[in-house]
Amino acid sequence: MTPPMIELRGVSRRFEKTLDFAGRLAKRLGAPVREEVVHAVDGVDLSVHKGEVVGLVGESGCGKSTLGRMVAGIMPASDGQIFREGVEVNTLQGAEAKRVKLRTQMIFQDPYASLNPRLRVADIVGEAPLYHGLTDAAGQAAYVDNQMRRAGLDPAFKRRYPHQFSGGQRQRIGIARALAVQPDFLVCDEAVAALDVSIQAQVLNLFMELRAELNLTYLFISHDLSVVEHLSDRVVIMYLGRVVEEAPVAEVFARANHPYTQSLLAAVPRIEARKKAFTVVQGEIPSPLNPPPGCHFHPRCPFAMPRCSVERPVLREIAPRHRSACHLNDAA
Amino acid sequence: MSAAAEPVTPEPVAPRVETPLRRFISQFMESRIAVGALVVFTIIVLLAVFAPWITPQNPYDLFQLDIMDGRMEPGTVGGAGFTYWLGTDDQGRDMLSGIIYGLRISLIVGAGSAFIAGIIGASLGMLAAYAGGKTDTVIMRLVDLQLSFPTILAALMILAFLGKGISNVVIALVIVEWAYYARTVRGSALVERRREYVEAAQCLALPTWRIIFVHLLPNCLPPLIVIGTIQVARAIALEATLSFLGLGVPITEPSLGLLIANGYEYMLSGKYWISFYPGIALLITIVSINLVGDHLRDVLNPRLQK
Amino acid sequence: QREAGHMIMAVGAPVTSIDPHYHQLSPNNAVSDAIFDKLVNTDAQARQIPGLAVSWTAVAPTVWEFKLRPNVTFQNGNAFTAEDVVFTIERLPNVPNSPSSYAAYARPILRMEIVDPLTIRFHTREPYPLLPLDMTNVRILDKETSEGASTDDFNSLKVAFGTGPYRPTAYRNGDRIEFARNPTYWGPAPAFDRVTYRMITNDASRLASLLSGDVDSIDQVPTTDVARLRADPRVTLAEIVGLRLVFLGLDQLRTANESSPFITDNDGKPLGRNPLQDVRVRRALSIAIDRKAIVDRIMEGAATPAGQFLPPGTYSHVPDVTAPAYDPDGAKRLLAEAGYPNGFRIQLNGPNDRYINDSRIIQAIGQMWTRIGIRTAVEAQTWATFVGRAGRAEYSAFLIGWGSNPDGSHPLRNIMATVDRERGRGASNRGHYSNPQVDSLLDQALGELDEGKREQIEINAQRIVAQDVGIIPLHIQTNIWATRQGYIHEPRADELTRPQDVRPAPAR
Amino acid sequence: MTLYLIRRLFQALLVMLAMSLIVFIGVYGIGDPVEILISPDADQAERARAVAALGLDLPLWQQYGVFLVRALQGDLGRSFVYNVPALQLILQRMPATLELAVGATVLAIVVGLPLGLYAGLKPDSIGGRSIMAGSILGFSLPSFWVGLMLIMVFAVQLGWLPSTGRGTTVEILGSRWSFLTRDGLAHMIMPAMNLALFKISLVIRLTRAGVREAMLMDYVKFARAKGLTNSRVIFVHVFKNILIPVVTVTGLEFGSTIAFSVVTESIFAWPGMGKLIIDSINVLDRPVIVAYLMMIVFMFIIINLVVDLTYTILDPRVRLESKAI
Amino acid sequence: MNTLEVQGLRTHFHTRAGVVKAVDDVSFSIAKGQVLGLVGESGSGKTVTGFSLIGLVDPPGRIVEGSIKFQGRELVGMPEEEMRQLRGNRIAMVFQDPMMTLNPVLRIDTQMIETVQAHDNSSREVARQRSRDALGMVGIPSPDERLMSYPHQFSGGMRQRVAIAIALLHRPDLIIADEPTTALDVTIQGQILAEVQKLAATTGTSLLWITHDLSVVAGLADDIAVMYAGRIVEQGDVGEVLDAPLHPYTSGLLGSVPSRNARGVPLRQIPGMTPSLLSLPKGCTFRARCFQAGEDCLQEPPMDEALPGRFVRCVRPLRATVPTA
Ligand SMILES: Nc1ncnc2c1ncn2[C@@H]1O[C@H](COP(=O)(O)OP(=O)(O)OP(=O)(O)O)[C@@H](O)[C@H]1O
Ligand SMILES: Nc1ncnc2c1ncn2[C@@H]1O[C@H](COP(=O)(O)OP(=O)(O)OP(=O)(O)O)[C@@H](O)[C@H]1O
Ligand SMILES: [Mg+2]
Ligand SMILES: [Mg+2]
Ligand code: NI
Repeated sequence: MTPPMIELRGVSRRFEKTLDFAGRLAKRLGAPVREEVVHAVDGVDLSVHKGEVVGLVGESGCGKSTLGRMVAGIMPASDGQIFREGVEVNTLQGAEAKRVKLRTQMIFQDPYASLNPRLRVADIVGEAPLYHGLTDAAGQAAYVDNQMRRAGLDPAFKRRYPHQFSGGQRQRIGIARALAVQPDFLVCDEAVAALDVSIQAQVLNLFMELRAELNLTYLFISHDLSVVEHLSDRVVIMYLGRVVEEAPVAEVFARANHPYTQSLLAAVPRIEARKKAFTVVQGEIPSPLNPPPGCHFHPRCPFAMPRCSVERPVLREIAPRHRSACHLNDAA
Repeated sequence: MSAAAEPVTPEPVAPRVETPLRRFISQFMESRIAVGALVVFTIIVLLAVFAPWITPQNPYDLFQLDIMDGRMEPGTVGGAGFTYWLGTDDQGRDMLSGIIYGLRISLIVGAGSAFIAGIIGASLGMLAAYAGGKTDTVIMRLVDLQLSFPTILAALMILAFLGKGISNVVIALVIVEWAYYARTVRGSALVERRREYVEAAQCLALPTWRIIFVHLLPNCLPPLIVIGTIQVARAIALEATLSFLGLGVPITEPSLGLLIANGYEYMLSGKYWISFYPGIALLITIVSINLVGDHLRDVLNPRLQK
Repeated sequence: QREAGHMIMAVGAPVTSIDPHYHQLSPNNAVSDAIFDKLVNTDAQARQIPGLAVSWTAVAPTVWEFKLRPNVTFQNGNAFTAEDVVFTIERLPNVPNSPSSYAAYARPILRMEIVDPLTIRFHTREPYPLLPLDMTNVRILDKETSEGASTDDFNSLKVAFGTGPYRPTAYRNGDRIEFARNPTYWGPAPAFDRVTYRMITNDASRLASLLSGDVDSIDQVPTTDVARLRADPRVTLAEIVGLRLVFLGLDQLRTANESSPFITDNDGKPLGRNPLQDVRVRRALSIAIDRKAIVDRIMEGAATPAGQFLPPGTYSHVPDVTAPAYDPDGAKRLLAEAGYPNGFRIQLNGPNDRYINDSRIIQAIGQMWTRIGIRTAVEAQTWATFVGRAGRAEYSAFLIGWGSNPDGSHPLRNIMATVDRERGRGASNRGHYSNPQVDSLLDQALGELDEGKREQIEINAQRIVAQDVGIIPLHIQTNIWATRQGYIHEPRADELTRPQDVRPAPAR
Repeated sequence: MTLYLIRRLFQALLVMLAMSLIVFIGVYGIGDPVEILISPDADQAERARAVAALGLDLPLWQQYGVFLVRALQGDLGRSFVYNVPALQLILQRMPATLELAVGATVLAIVVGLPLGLYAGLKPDSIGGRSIMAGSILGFSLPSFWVGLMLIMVFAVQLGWLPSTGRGTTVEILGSRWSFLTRDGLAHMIMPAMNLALFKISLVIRLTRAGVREAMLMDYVKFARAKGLTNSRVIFVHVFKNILIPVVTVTGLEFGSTIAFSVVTESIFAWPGMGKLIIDSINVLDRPVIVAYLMMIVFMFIIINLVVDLTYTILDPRVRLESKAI
Repeated sequence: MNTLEVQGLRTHFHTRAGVVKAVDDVSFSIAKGQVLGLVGESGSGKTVTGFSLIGLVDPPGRIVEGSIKFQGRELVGMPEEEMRQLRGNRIAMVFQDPMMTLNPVLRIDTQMIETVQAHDNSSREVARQRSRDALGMVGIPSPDERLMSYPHQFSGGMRQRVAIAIALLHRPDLIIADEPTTALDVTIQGQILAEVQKLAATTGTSLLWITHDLSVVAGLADDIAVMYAGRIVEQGDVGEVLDAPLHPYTSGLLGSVPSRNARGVPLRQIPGMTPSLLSLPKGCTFRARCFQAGEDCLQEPPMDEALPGRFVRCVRPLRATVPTA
């Protein structure tokens, strides 16, 4: 089997606030200061195969964006290894590293913040290809036109500035910008979350078309289960920095294993359900600053056992291509 | 079917291509006061630039001065044959020429110091924001140190140390002002840095310098421009105060502040014009700059934008 | 309004201490003069008059005898005797931290001899004619109270008891001193029960205070306002020709073949020689100055053009040396003779916060020199910066002033004598003028006890200096005080602003 | 809190150290204090004696070393000019400056806040616009000029107010204060006004900007949606939020007010620290300059501390530790 | 009598760029105890409608026409003071962003007690008691402690509950909820929706639930009103509208929802985008994006009762089209 497009092995990302001299002194004097560590991503194994669309779902702050950034190579991992088609990314140097980096591109959530307001569309889309020699100064205009057309934008508007476009169009500009460096892997971080349903549908369709047309691979990050369900082949569910469940999309929606996944699915309002009684996951999402010990979900879990608060459950295969991290599976 | 294949036409938001600059200009033009102030300020700058061709006298050339023409009232005809429309000072210096040349000095000092301080401050601020860590700490501690020290005292000490002279005044003002720029730029750079377009640029493997100067810096400019204008006005006023305190530009090349300080002693003796007209000129200059800066602040502040 | 018998006066220069031996400074001396007395006092024209000594004679070449005034008591009631004089002279060199002490006045004295409680003899090392003059600077303290007293004790008024007309009742640093009448004063009774002595350094503010009636008398009236004030019936001006000569120092340290630091040729290149060593150039620079114009236009009449240190009527004034006449053509001729037909460039330096109109004067001189072909740049600095550099002889030409004692030996010794560290000569000779003839005349004068002969020697020496144009004298300042209607101020040549000089105006 | 205090302390020490070193080098570079202080007719021997008496004959680094050692023992040296411990001199002069600065600050707030509030609530009204235009004037007028104009008009021409000085003072706890007597207050009005002018403008602008921003906030709209009266919305909800920047800036500005009193004090012959420092710089009275600067830095630290503490009271979101200064 | 009766409401913003017709001829009614879901895309005028109801449209906006009858009383043109007494009392509102709606510098108890006291003269104690009860009602544990906290000590979901508790303080007859769960996570949204459902069932309060999320409305509302470009284009019983939309826009909207479509198959999308409210095309505003638009759509379509209880603003309503499901 060919190596996966991207593979993460035990990848972690910590954000630390270390103490300076004054802080250490204060600590010695007994002041309640401490080094703060956020385990944004905590030992994640994940692989995405060529041509696959993997949906990454989880609630706010669970580390989805951080994971996406590491995959896209704009943030280094604190621990673990990231392989790109079997090659560890960190070992690459110079031009090769740059080439690999370009092959993964990211589409961002905020259509307003993700475009430099002071550049024209032509520059936003055309800057990187020119810089990386994918086109020359003479061919740049045509190149940009092509990219824009492919993202569903009229090239006539390339001399405009981002603020003159609507949200959906901006998202298309972002897509054109990413596609312009000819990637084969796109990380979409909440790429449609800020869009209205009707516009969201346009962009989702564009994604699907591009996938077919360019044989793209996606890591599709979203908190909207219905979007993920619609688009993905496989779903990965994160909770507080850890992957708790991973399975093909139908499997997840039909036979969710992890209690968190189950609650999540239950909490999502569905258009088919009229006047339904909303069910409730108890409790708040804990702070990643001091996550609960053991299984992160145990304080909110209806099935929590004593073991859950001490031991971290491992992600285990419970059915073919279906992995889950829950102690309940051991009991069964 | 394929909606993506047929390009979506953007709706005609504006009839013509609206650049940020044009939008900015049209918004700026909305305030009549600010436009008026800008016009006044432009006239002042032109006066200052073309001073040698406009003024009847070169007030810096001792040869053209005659103390026998000293302290003449406005409108007197002097020994050199032309009329002193705004009178003369104690050295027989034509006040009108003196004021126009003084404007020149004041503007050079104000704009020069703001410009240099802006460049230094902006570079350090960008560096602090982008490099972070120790660099950031060191630069910001320096900024704190500078800001925790009263401007006028610092300038006073520096000038006492460096001695008089236009360039020394500029140096002193740069030393006391760079920190404002550094802090402002760092603040906005930190905000801008977190925006996704910077991540996008990183993702596109663009080099760091390019991200800083092409992507980050232009977006940090608006607050910089605003404090720049305000600081020009402040620098002019500060220079005037320093000259008043006896430190500042050389006496033979008086700035507006020095002219005022000189004439100040004549206020009680009824020879108001020696101090009054330079005072008015200083006032108009600073007010017009401040008005422009003030409106710039409104126009460039995204939070107040409708 | 304030109560009767309370007068408020404002001075421009701050007093730094009440200790009369801490800091030689005019404002301090003025205040000390209200509280203390000297053996020899000076009148308004700076002539010596009896103070706590009623008479003094040189009983031998090296012995001065002073007869003390009887029945004088200090403000604390103690009687004044020769013991107090001895104590005072001995204290002079022993005031700690003094930045400018009075020790010099004790130095010529070898020992003191109390003949009786009201007679004291000073034995000097060498014949010393200036001892009475020195004694005009030494304020006598009460031995009992002041023994071991520090400057702090004076400032807190714990020991500030003199024999003078006013007694300090409060001292607020940098702000004011309050005085009360000394009822036991031996001289003419002080005019006011209470005097407030305020320090208002800003000229315009001080004048404004007078005009608004907040104070009754001010000193250092800005010349800019003199003309208007003369016409103002609410205000009386008191003017007197002072003892302070404002002059230009010229670099004579660099030899004829060295470049002077701020002189260049017309293209800005070093000249390779020092034109100021040529007396013709110095004279040219001097007669190129229109002193009358400066006095009229810049000083607004509040000065007298001068050619020497002392004004007419003072001891050792040279009668035949007058202010050099303005003669630009003559100046050009002299320059051409000296080999500078096209002049040269020079920078004229000066302070901007020290003498009346100092920076204006140098600008005006700049104009005048430029007219004879010497292109002059003018730079004014604060005194703090200026005086240090002038002292290191860094300037080529500079404006400075000198407030003389009324005795030609004083400026001669400090300014015109060849610089000599050992003998303490030429300490303020910043231009490094040097003429052996002048030096030897000065030596003679300082050993000559006969007043008449001494005056002649000093006149001769000063005449030589004038011929040499060792310095360029400009003018002697006029000291001006202003009072509100109802008060008069007796003006003093020595610039001191003393409470006892203000009196109610005689009813008209 | 401990951490915060430690940070502040370090910063203070560092600044003081840097400051004193700079002053030493600076004064050394400008000139020789003895040249200025000594009587002109002192001879060379007397000059040498004075130099030694003031300890200026040592090499600079030794002078600095001596200073540091003494400073650690709380002795900042004696003024060359006044022969008084420099610190004591400054403490003597401080009340005058303090009351002036406080007076100016109070004036600024009393005048500035209401005007700013009005201008912020009615930004487009004639009144609001005139207030803003006026505030630009306050920013622009050089304070020395205004000072003299005030004296000319109110003391000389109209005779309403005393021209200069402090007037009658009352002694409390060893320092003298003017604000407790009628006469003293009358003397304070003009200098305080002169000093306050800039701050009034500042407060107006801050308040106006704050109000305009706060009025757009959801919580203001929500407060109105709760049915609160307009006055409660403005004076509780908006006001408390704009107080934060106003307090911060006026607090921090308090330091520069003290510094700017240099100008005001010399015009109004106000015997405070500002006048002292100008005089001291003029005569290179190094111990006073150093002590003054140390005092200023110290005061800044205190002010910062107070501002930060006020901040935590006004804005519960702020924790001292997280403010990394 | 319906709790709320809105007839021909028009709210326009007169801006520099022109007149923004944010709400243009909107009519609907809510019966007692009923939940009306108001859905529409961003900028379609939902929020402005909500603010119009409680009289809090900011300038330059103004209700230019129409009538709002609340329990029979006309709100349009009602004096401000009377309106204020209704706000927060009989009509309450909950905003979209829980992070912004509570004043960050005031304690929760202050913000609650002032609401109580704004409408009756209860003592502080009584007001506090009622606040405590309200917090309990929305499921906030240990309300006593929570009352003493500041908003920043709460998570987003908690804050939104506090906001809801504030809305409930006076047991209003109408609550306008403007996307109160949009900013929250799914599980937290679930909690809030459950609470609201429970409350609606027990208190008999009428509810106007504004959202862009059709699924939420589907689960919560009795009736639904679909807004497009400032107008309501379709209105009726939730089930009927969602199952058999009459307006092409509603239909398109439903088609755009991913879960309504087969996985992996392209979504049925509406081409183009929402027109600017500044320059609305004449006639049917949806015309440009409508797949079946014709000449007759150039005429302004009236709001018709196409089926009993089903209102639609379209000249060519869809009839038998059954949505793909
Ligand atoms: N640069 C950073 N410094 C410190 N902490 C960070 C940083 N970036 C992210 N975090 C923290 O890491 C955790 C995960 O953040 P991340 O942005 O990956 O979450 P997310 O799942 O994308 O959330 P959302 O759905 O809100 O976008 C959060 O608690 C966040 O506060
Ligand atoms: N203060 C204002 N000035 C000018 N136009 C405004 C103002 N407030 C709202 N609008 C305009 O009114 C229209 C409707 O806005 P509204 O906030 O009601 O939309 P919405 O349906 O609530 O959208 P969202 O889902 O984004 O909250 C928008 O086009 C908006 O631009
Ligand atoms: Mg994210
Ligand atoms: Mg809305
Ligand atoms: Ni209208």
